[in-house]
Amino acid sequence: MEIVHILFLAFAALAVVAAFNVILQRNPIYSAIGLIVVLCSLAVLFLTLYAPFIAAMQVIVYAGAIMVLFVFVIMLLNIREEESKTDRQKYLKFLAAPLFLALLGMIAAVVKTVGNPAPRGTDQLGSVQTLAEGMFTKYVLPFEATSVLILMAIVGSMLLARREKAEDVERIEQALAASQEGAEATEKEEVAA
Amino acid sequence: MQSLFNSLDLQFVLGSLIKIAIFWIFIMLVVAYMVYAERRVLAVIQNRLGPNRVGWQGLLQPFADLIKFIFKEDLVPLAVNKALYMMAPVIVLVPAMMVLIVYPFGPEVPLPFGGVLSQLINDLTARVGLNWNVDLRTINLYITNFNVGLLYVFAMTSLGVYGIVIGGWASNSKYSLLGGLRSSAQMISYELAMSLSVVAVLIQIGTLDLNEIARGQGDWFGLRWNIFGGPTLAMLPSALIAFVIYLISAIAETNRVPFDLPEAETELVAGFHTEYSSLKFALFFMAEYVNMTTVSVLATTLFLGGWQGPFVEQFPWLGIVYFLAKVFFFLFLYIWLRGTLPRFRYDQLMNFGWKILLPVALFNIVLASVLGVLFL
Amino acid sequence: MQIENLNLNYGAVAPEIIAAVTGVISMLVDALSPKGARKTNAVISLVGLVLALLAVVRLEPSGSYFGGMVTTDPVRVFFSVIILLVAIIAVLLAGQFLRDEGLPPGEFFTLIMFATTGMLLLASAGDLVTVFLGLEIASITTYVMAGYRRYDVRANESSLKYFLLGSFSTAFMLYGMALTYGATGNTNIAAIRAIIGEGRVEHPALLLIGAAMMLVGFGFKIASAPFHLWTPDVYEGAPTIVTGFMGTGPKAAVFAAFLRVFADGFNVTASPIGAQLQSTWISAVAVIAVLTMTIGNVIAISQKNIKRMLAYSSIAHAGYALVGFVTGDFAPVAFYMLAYSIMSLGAFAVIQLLARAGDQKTEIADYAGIGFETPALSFSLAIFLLSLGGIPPTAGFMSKFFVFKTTWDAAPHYRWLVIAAVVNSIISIYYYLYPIVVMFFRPLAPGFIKPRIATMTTVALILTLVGTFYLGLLPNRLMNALGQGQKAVAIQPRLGDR
Amino acid sequence: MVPLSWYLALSAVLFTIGVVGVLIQRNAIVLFMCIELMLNAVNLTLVAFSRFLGDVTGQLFVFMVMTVAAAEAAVGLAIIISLFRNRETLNVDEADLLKL
Repeated sequence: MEIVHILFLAFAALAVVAAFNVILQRNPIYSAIGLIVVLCSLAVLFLTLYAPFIAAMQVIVYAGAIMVLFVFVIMLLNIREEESKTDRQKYLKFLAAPLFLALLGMIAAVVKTVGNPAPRGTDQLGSVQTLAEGMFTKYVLPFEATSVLILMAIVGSMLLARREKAEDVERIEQALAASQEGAEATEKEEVAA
Repeated sequence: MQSLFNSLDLQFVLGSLIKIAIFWIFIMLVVAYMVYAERRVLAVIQNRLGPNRVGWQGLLQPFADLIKFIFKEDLVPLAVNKALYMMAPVIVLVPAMMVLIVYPFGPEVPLPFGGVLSQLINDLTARVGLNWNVDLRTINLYITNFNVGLLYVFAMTSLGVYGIVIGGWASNSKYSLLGGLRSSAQMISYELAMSLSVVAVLIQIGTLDLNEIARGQGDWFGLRWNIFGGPTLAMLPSALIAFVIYLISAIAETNRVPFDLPEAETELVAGFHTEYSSLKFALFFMAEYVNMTTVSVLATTLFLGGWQGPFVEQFPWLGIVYFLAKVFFFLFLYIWLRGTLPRFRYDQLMNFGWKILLPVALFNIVLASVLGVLFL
Repeated sequence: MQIENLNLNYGAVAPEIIAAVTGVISMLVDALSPKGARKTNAVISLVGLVLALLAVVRLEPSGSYFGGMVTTDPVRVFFSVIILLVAIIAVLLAGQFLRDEGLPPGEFFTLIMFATTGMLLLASAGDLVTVFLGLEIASITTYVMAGYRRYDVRANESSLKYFLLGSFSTAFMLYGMALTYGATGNTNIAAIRAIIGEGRVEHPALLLIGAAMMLVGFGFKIASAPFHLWTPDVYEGAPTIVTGFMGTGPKAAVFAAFLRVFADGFNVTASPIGAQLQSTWISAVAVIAVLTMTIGNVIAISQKNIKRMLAYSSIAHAGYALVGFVTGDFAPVAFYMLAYSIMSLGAFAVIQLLARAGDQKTEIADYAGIGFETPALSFSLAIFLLSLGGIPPTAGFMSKFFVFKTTWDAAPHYRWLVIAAVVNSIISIYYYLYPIVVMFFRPLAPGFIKPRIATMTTVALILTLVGTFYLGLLPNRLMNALGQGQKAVAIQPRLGDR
Repeated sequence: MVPLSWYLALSAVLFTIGVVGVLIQRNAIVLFMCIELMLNAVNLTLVAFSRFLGDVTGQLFVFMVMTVAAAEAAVGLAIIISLFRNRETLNVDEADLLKL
């Protein structure tokens, strides 16, 4: 038992509890907080895997940016607890339990086969230098591809989330009315005939 | 279990705990007197006296304030979301304090009586059957060394926003909510510019380790600071631009004048902490000043050479003096700005962040890379 | 990894670069022109797509570039051509769609171009990372396109459903990739193939679970049963032209990646683990294929809405294409996807015109009697439907024939699969004929006016019609080319040879 | 050193919790969070393999996953906002204009 084991167990337990918190809470804001806790404890686990850079990125990108966005949206839309009126998805709940067990069984199998190999990586594996070298040599094409992805995400989210400008609304209404009017006009003609 | 107590880890943990305690007390004192200094300096700027009754020149004022905070009635409004309402101030303060562990406050210094002290500890632990080899003749003036220290700082800073936004939401009051949302939007926007401005400096120094960064600025009689271009004077333009961007966005990050929109009294009462009182309010208050301090410390380390200065090599303890002098300069700047500048409007703030600061920061990265390729 | 060993050849990613750059250009043109640039952007996109098509045709024969991230092989070339054709037709149709609906004009083309970039990347991926990124670029763009008509609740819901289930499946796929990486220590598909072939897999159980997870992920993306539940809702709610686009382009691209990962990477019998993996996934795919086409066809029969009907029909078609997988060969699948893309896009193009702005008329009952009112449209629709049903001499018949024949010859163990598929295609003719009957033999509903057809739309319709007949009547050249390509890749060994 | 199997087990448990969450939750935004949870579980697997295989690829893959997650979050939340504007609920059961 070393300190790293204690660290692992503590943060693994924290992560699991918080993950349950994510899925079992009714109030989205509690779920979000649960997820933030999971993310931060995973960051600590990354540290125990000698991946400090990834750990820092985990907190900066996930906890610092993505989850802020979530919390922001929850507050912006003021989503509170929602009582469900319909129960159409109830069968999914019954599906969930056996699925959970099946996946747990699978996990047991995996864990059993993997066993306890010695780590082959040096402690320098997760250093900024190593990662940067990989990023700008072998991974240069995927790296460039992510820029397309992000540009597209900016365009897409701006497109979907901005409010309709008055002129936009006008144009859409005109276009819809045009197709309706056409239909009505012919109807009248037929009645007249 | 014996091996656990013998392990280096435990010594490290204990040593760190002691250092953390010292740093904590120190930073609390800085915060306390920062508040006092702010009131006095503002008073001077506005041509009045300021607090000068408690103790000599009012020097005990911070403690009086503290006592007042503790004994005030702790009001919890009825409609709040209790758990989150209680958590919010803590979420704000903890990350703000956690940042401190990576900053180098000075070089490796000889500890007076260090040899005697380590002898004493070694003897005592040997008597309980432990085999510690403590060496305290010289100590490092930082709590831990982290090879991605700078990223750690950004990671922790980015967590502070939750406290504010959750505090605003949990209060269940429209002023708080608006203040919280404004604040989070502002912090996210300016964090981008802040992180990007730092990239220019990183190109000069090529490391994320704050200790290395501080140590690397020691040439030229301790004046080869990054703001002067670090390794080569040719980088001066990009370094200066980076410094200005950093300074502006740091002020916005800490929600201070002229970017203190989240607590604009005229429109939002007191912003996200409208519904907080007593000790919980004190925590928010403290967090704000701790954040100001840490941001100043980072500015010092990144741009102004950290603890470097003339004669530091000969007298290591001088480092900490230089360091504090630089930090206090930044803190004074904060107060000075508060005394001089009016507040921005919200749209001006956002436009400034996204349409001016961010593009300039991006441009500066390109500039720094070009200069770096040409001259480094 | 040294730069010199990476084989950085920008010619090898020229189509992707051209598509991405065109997307950026059209975005800037739209941003800088005061009233939005619908026509200019359509032209820019078309030019970009044609250039990309030329770049695809001129790709160097084969090899892997960028440190194995990109592979050029016949699979890539054929599927890239399919993707670019789909994108060209979508751009041609988009002009009228955007004008009729009064939607913001510029961004749509930008999105199509970015989606094309992602799909091309997916078709060329030689590494699990590029598979993942290409897939995500293509999918996330399609989520946005599905919600493009954002005043419309149906479009919002469709977009949300698509997004949630798409991301859900991505997570499965990703977990599969992670486990495969853990089992083989590599993410390069060719390297994984080599490692499996040499039996150097450290944790065989991980590899099997990883492959299963990836199968689930791919299954979601190509809308195969039992992962098809999102399809009808999403197809019905999205604007018709987007439905046509996302039912063909991304699907074809995912098929390309599916082929490369499974029919290439996991298709080695040299080692025990390889053989086990291969027989497992092939039988899984066979079962999925039968389920998919049966469920698709049976539910399609009861549909009243033509978009839903075509959604189920597209599920069934994914099932037919999956039949080709058991040969371990890409040629039948590629040919099938080409034929399916062309006829399906054509059908959706006609429906877009008949449904009017806001997709108001998509019930089959709305089509009553329009047969001789707008003969051009209704005859085109009839042809596309018949082709989808597999009536000769159309593309649908020829592609089905090709797939079934190859499978029958190459995989004797899986002849039952072919029989099931043939029975299914006979059932499907029933529901494909129904709208035709409604169109031509029911009295005209009052209030019908002829939809206006823009020039570009006409061009698109003619293209798809010509394509449908060309593939149906003169498929030889293409099939020969495919056959040669297949020898060049030599995705081996065939299952029938075992 | 903590054994590889511990990390894999934790990651699998988190992934499973995410999957179950997607099945039982109704609120679109929480559903989305469950998907993020699944992605994070995968990240843990990748980093653990990277460490134990001595290969940097796994960590680089995690970068790509993070980027994708960020893009997905932006677009996903935009979709959620646009739906919410039009019909004040995020209950996926009530998003039933399109029936199964």
